[in-house]
Amino acid sequence: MIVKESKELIIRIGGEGGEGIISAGEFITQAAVRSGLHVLTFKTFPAEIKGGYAMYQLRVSNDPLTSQGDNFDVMVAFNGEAYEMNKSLLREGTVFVYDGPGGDFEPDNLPGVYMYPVPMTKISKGDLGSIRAKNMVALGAVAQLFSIPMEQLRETIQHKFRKRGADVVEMNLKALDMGAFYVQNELKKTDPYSLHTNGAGIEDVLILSGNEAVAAAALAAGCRYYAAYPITPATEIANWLARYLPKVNGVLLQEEDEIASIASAIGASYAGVKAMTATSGPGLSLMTELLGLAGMTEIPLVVVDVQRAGPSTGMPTKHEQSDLFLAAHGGHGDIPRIVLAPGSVEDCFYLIIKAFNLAEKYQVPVLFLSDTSLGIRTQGIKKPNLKGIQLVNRLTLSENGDGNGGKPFQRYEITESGVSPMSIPGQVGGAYIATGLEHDESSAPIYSQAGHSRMTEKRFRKLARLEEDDFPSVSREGDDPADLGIISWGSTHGSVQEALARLRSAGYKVAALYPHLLFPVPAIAIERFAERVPSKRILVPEVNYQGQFADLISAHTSVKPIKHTIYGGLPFNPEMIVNKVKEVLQK
Amino acid sequence: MIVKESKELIIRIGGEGGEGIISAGEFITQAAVRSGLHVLTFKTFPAEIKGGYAMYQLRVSNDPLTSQGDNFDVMVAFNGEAYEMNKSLLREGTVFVYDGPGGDFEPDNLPGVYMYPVPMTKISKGDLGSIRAKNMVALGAVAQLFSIPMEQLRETIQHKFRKRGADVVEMNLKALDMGAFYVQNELKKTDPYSLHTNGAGIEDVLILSGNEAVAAAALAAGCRYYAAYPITPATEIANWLARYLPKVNGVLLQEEDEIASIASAIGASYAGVKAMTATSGPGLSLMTELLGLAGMTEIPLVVVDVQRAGPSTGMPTKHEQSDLFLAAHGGHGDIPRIVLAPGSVEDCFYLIIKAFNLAEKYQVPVLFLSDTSLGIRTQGIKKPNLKGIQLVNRLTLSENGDGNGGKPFQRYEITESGVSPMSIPGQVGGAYIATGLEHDESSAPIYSQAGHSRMTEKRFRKLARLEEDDFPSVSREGDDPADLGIISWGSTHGSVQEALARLRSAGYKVAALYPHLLFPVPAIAIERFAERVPSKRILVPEVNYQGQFADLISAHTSVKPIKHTIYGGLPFNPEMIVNKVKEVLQK
Amino acid sequence: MNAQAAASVALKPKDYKSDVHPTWCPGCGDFGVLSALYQAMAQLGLDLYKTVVVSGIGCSSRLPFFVKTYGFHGCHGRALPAALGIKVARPDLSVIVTGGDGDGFSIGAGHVPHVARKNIDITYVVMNNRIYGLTKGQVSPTSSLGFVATTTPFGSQEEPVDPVAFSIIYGATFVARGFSAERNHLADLIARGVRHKGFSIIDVVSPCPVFNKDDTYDYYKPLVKKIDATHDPSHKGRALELAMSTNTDGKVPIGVYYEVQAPTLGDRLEALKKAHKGSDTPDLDAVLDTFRV
Amino acid sequence: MNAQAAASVALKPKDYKSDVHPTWCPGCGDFGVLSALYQAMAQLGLDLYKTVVVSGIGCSSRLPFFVKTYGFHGCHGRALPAALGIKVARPDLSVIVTGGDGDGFSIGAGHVPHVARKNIDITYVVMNNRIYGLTKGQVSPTSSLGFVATTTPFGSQEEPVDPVAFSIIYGATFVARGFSAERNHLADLIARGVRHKGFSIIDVVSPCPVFNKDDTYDYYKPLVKKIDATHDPSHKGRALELAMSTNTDGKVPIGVYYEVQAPTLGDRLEALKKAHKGSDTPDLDAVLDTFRV
Ligand SMILES: Cc1ncc(C[n+]2csc(CCOP(=O)(O)OP(=O)(O)O)c2C)c(N)n1
Ligand SMILES: Cc1ncc(C[n+]2csc(CCOP(=O)(O)OP(=O)(O)O)c2C)c(N)n1
Ligand code: SF4
Ligand code: SF4
Ligand SMILES: [Mg+2]
Ligand SMILES: [Mg+2]
Repeated sequence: MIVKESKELIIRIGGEGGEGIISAGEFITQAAVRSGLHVLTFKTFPAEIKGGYAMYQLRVSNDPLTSQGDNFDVMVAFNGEAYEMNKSLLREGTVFVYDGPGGDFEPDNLPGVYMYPVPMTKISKGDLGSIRAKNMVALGAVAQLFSIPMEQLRETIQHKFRKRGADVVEMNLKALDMGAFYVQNELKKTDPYSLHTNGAGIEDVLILSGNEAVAAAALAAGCRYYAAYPITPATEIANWLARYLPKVNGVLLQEEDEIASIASAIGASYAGVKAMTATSGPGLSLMTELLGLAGMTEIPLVVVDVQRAGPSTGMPTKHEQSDLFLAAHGGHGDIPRIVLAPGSVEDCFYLIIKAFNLAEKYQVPVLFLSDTSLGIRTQGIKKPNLKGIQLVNRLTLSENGDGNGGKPFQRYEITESGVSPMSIPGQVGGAYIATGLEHDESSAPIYSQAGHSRMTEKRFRKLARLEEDDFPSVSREGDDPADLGIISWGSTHGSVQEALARLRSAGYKVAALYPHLLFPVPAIAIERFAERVPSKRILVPEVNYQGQFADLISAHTSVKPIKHTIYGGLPFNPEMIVNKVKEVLQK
Repeated sequence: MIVKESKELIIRIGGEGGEGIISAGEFITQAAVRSGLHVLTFKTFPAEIKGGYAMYQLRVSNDPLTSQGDNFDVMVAFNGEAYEMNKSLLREGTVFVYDGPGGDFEPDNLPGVYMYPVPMTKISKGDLGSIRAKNMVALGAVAQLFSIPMEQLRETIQHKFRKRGADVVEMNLKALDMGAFYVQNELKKTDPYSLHTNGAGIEDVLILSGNEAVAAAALAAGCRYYAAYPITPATEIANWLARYLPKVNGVLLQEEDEIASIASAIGASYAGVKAMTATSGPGLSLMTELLGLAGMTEIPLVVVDVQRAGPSTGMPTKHEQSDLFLAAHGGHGDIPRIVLAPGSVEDCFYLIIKAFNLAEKYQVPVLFLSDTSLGIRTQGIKKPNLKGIQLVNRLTLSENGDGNGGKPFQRYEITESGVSPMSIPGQVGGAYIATGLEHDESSAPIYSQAGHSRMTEKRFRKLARLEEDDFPSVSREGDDPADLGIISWGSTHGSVQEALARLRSAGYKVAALYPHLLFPVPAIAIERFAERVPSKRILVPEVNYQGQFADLISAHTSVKPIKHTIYGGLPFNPEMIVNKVKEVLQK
Repeated sequence: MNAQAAASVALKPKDYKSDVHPTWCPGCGDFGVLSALYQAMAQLGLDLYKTVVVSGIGCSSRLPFFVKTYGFHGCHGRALPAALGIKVARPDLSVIVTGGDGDGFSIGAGHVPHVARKNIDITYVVMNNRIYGLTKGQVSPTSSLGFVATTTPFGSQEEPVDPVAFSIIYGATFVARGFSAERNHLADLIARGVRHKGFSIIDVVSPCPVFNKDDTYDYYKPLVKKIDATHDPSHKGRALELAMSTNTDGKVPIGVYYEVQAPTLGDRLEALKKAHKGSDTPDLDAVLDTFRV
Repeated sequence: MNAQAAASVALKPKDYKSDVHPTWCPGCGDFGVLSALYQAMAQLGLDLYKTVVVSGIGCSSRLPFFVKTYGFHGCHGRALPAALGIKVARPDLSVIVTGGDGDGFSIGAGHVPHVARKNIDITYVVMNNRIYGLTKGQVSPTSSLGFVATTTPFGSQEEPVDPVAFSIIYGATFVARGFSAERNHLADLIARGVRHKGFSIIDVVSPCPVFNKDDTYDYYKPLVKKIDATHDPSHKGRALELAMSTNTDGKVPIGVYYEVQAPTLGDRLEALKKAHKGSDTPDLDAVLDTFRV
């Protein structure tokens, strides 16, 4: 068979957690980025530390990428479990590279699959004397098979291991070479995949995960206090910030639980320092009482929830978008709050800055719903221009100690916008009590009908113009008018984008809306979008059982979406959406 | 003026917490019940222990009562604060009995109000030598003024104080008499109110509060484990159960917080004992993580939330119905659960039994949304016939150790109904691990797409036929067809009932639906109800800002309700609903 | 705690009093604690605007409303972590935490050890009435075994916790007990606690005459005794022994049980910032460059 | 704990082993704890169906899956209250709680004192690796000051907590420390703990070789020493002294620190039921009559 150049390639590496799957994948990713390609990765970790199935998939392309794609082109299996997990996906035309002979399994006869046995274990254990070199042997083989630039690979390996000494570098490079040699000498390439770069990747590129983007952008947003309790898959945010906060005179505290974490973040923000906490579902559940305190005391706060599969402990390393109800409706009483969701790694960066800005502008808690797939996905993005970023600071009492335009300072002054001036300790004339009790303008407790009514209205008035003022143009794409509209949120965004392109090139008239604001529901944008879909067929794909965003849309707009829910711990791929759209349009 | 017999009378007594307002009110209540009247009370406590405004209102009538009424006929003010709080309600035709001369205030000239100054403080302090007799003096005066049966009053007072000795009884009776004499000798009755009983009250009557009804019925439902953390206004449930649980070999634990409380209740239920916890908003917020555990492990559990005004600490002694979003949507992930709300004291009794039955039948957490107004309201109900009450027990493995119909026992067997057999420790062959991790049928952890999908579907399948099977006939009242429909929940029910009667006798064509099941939303009943309202004008009155039930209805049915929300810490009265209906119908 | 320079004009105790009238019942022990606090604040010359009084929920937790400084009245049981955030974010502020035995040692029980072991420079005044006041009389974690209250009509079934012994074991570096009837003594303890650099806790016997008819002023007066001058507060073992003695001889020693100097969390965080050349105008662009391949 | 009559057929340690293969990493200390537990269970002759092993979340909290009895694997930090509910509801069951240092003394910190002081008759085995294993290596409350982990790249800033000293002060009536490498000794401690009537806790040194490279078997082996036979475990002061000595001489004493007899919560609740003529077929109708006027 003639080897053609592939415009893009999806490689999946699977094996046991701890076998170096992740680092093998990361080397390819970095080498690809270095050679001017777009990259988007997709990972699965076992819930256990050792002994479970781990997977690293990378998609490289000469064109910008928004999703992990439908299926891999190449599967590399380190062990039998990885083979079993992926067997059904080894369809005609895919490539299977596996540990053999001498591995722990023998694959079946897979019709139409290009099979490349590479004795990874044997080479590393036997020839190199250490099973730890297995991933490098595999890497060498893969690089050789699919023309992954060897020079770039060697550089990244050298860079990675330089601190561990020349011996380690040598050993790894040797393993890489042995994998490559084995392919060169023992195998004959029969598949059509071979990577070529046109060098038109992202200029001035950074490569980072969604979690890292959130962490780094929080610093840029002015966050100087971070308190959290470890939880998968949010801990990476803390890991990154722990290293950088001291450099910006900020502080990170790992606290005894999520309740203490959010309580101390509220304390820090009350004291005038921009504060954040990050968690996943179980932690957010625990935080709901304190979320109400932030809403009631009108203390700015950013809470990141990197959603995972629930309910309860669920599947801690798996993907889901099922905390939206909690974010929008969790907590007793009527709590004003803003819920945002990023759709890409780039969004993680810019939207978390917006989250801090909105928290300060409106003095509300802002919930930022990331998800597993996005949090641990790495992607190349153009390096942000920090100078261009506008930061919002809270409305505070003036230096003469007065509040809004000359009026005497009252912390909870009833204003037209609902936003009141907010002092911080140290400001003369600004003393007040931040209290979870209902209070009057001065912050003294009240129990009257009129008082509670007016204050409730004031707190919600802050959000009345949120959509118009802060999300005037919700990102929309596709045909106008369209036969079907798709509204998506979170990382589902990327698969919808790709599905849309495919559908449109197949002649379907479809459009998509990608709101970053989930709650209050951006009703204006949704109504406007639905107006341009005369059939009123609005599909809302989301990774949860109940169709949570669809229900919120139903409640707050005239649109009755068609729910498209999956709940298996994995994100959507574009094909699922393409198929669903076709199915709906056929009806 | 001629004194007519009144078919009903509303008396409000207001003063400082600790002045004996509550006991004065209770004496009248009991005397009225004894003399064959219907009674419904309405109370407000200060959030502070001493020093705030307390109010006890009782409505007595020869007809059955469902709400506290619109306004009082008679206001009794113990102090100036009570006067200030109620001044705007002292409208033409009402009666004002107050502490004077010699009290701490002088009322304004109130046109059309019948004014009766009674020197309560002076008589009690001066003549009786103790300010503590003030409430009895007031009581005597009120009884004399409005023909409250003195004999019955004397009896209840004797009964109440008998344990404290003859002196105390004497002293109180003397104060009562002095109040009555003062009226007889010094005042001239000018108002038209005078209570007469036709003796047609409830037969075999019990008088109890909503909280007491929940507590007593929990015993009848088989609850033998109760764990909670004190919180207003739910503590009364614990207070009652603490006295009675030992008698039924049950246990009550006051735990260190709400999280421990729900965790231990889940543990007790896992172990085979019917368990309950009760709390108010802040506590329910803290419980959300564990609620998800109960949902995931499919352990039956009843959680009572006596809602109060939020968010955060809010107004702890005030009324609100704002925890519905939390109850229906709180907690991360997709959690199966049932949310019920009682509409009357009688409902508190029968519906909590249903809550236990549903928890066992479906192996889900059942949230029971009571509210402040209902929890602390006392009302006469016909004594329940306990023999007529059916209890449901959980589907368990058989004595031969098998599961469903001869199949080997698998705790999470995928069944058509979604309900699986559930063993309890001690049962041979029933060992399994109750786990919050996603699991297979045997309870072993799984992480597969198919596994999570199937289990999620199984858990929600349990609720698919809930409405049809367990709430086949949602209570409906009024015209058919109607020009406007009202859907109400919780204690708002009673005011809607009364409003409906008034509207219909004024010629309006209106109907009302009173669902006890709030979530999953009883869509069949609501659709059916709305079909009979051709105008599609469906009003949902509720005491919260967002219109929480209205939003759930919008999300789950084709109905777009007209929201009617109030959020001042007080319940609806019938007049508000009458006015709103008229307003809507005029449009 | 030397967070503040002394205020320019000397303030009197009454200058710390807010316009809000205390909502406590007549005879409530918390009045004594509040007066002592005013007195201590004046003694320390705390700046009204650089002081934050933090609390949770409870009768005692209402205290911040009665003080003229900044205040934070948060959720039940979460006063300590909120105070931690305030102090870590703003080391220049003086942070005093007040609240009840239930707020601190029941629902808040999980936070005390973790805030104590950080040795964060705040002062925690526990108003211990051995009852839940605000919710109208349930057992608190400090109620004695057999204590009758609304949810324990037949007596409490648990041994009480001891805030003093717990705090010593937790790593608090200043642990004292006061009595609300001994106002000057208590004011002095609070002032010492605030001056102490590190986590200081003062467990104050503060009767609730309304709901706890056992542990009244009358009950305590003959039992309370000032800690002997011979007691060495720097010795942990001795301090614990003294704390545990209450259970045996029934006496209630007041004064400083334990006091040692140790680095505070603030010290450690400052050192960390310094070691990493912490800057208020950092080069974030360079930080982003760490994401280049 | 005498909840059960001995099983009719003597079971061997392996009979307590479930079909689920432990998910722990090779070299994990928890294997030793699990073996010791099987051994103790066999020694006690626990009935498979009348025993519940309860845990929270963490590597160590996976243990119930590897035991053939009933199990409860709940939420992070809530193992003790869940176990409390099980035991109070069903005094006839043997309840053993297992979990990690983080599960127990960080997020679960608020529950330990309250379950301990109830002296409920359950046994709590803490697998203390001084790290968060399952979340891949963060400081735990027992990590030493300066310990470097993912969220503390420049070292932990807090003094560690000591489960043994805490438990003694909390009112646990049996407090011991074991070492996962000393399997027989540990099995014996667990068996004694289970036999003890009241709340027993065994803090087990159980290294995590993957994420904690400081507190390894090699590190502990020379430090661990059996508690001297002369130690009087019935003396609280001595027990505390011994516990606190670890901090000074670096040695890690294993064995029973503290053991006393005291009424359990179960005893008290049974007495209460008896005093109120508790019945399984109560006259609820008469109860309702108390609501008549
Ligand atoms: C989460 C939550 N649970 C329960 C309550 C109800 N509550 C308010 S104060 C209080 C206890 C008060 O006792 P304590 O802390 O000792 O203060 P005191 O009133 O005795 O001064 C409780 C249980 C609450 N506000 N929030
Ligand atoms: C509410 C909540 N917060 C955080 C987590 C994440 N989490 C799981 S286990 C764990 C700590 C594990 O440490 P430890 O208890 O010491 O057990 P080990 O793994 O070391 O045995 C954490 C933080 C969670 N599952 N739930
Ligand atoms: S109830 Fe007790 S603690 Fe509360 S204010 Fe009154 S006396 Fe003080
Ligand atoms: S990570 Fe550590 S604690 Fe967890 S299983 Fe592996 S060795 Fe054991
Ligand atoms: Mg108290
Ligand atoms: Mg650990």
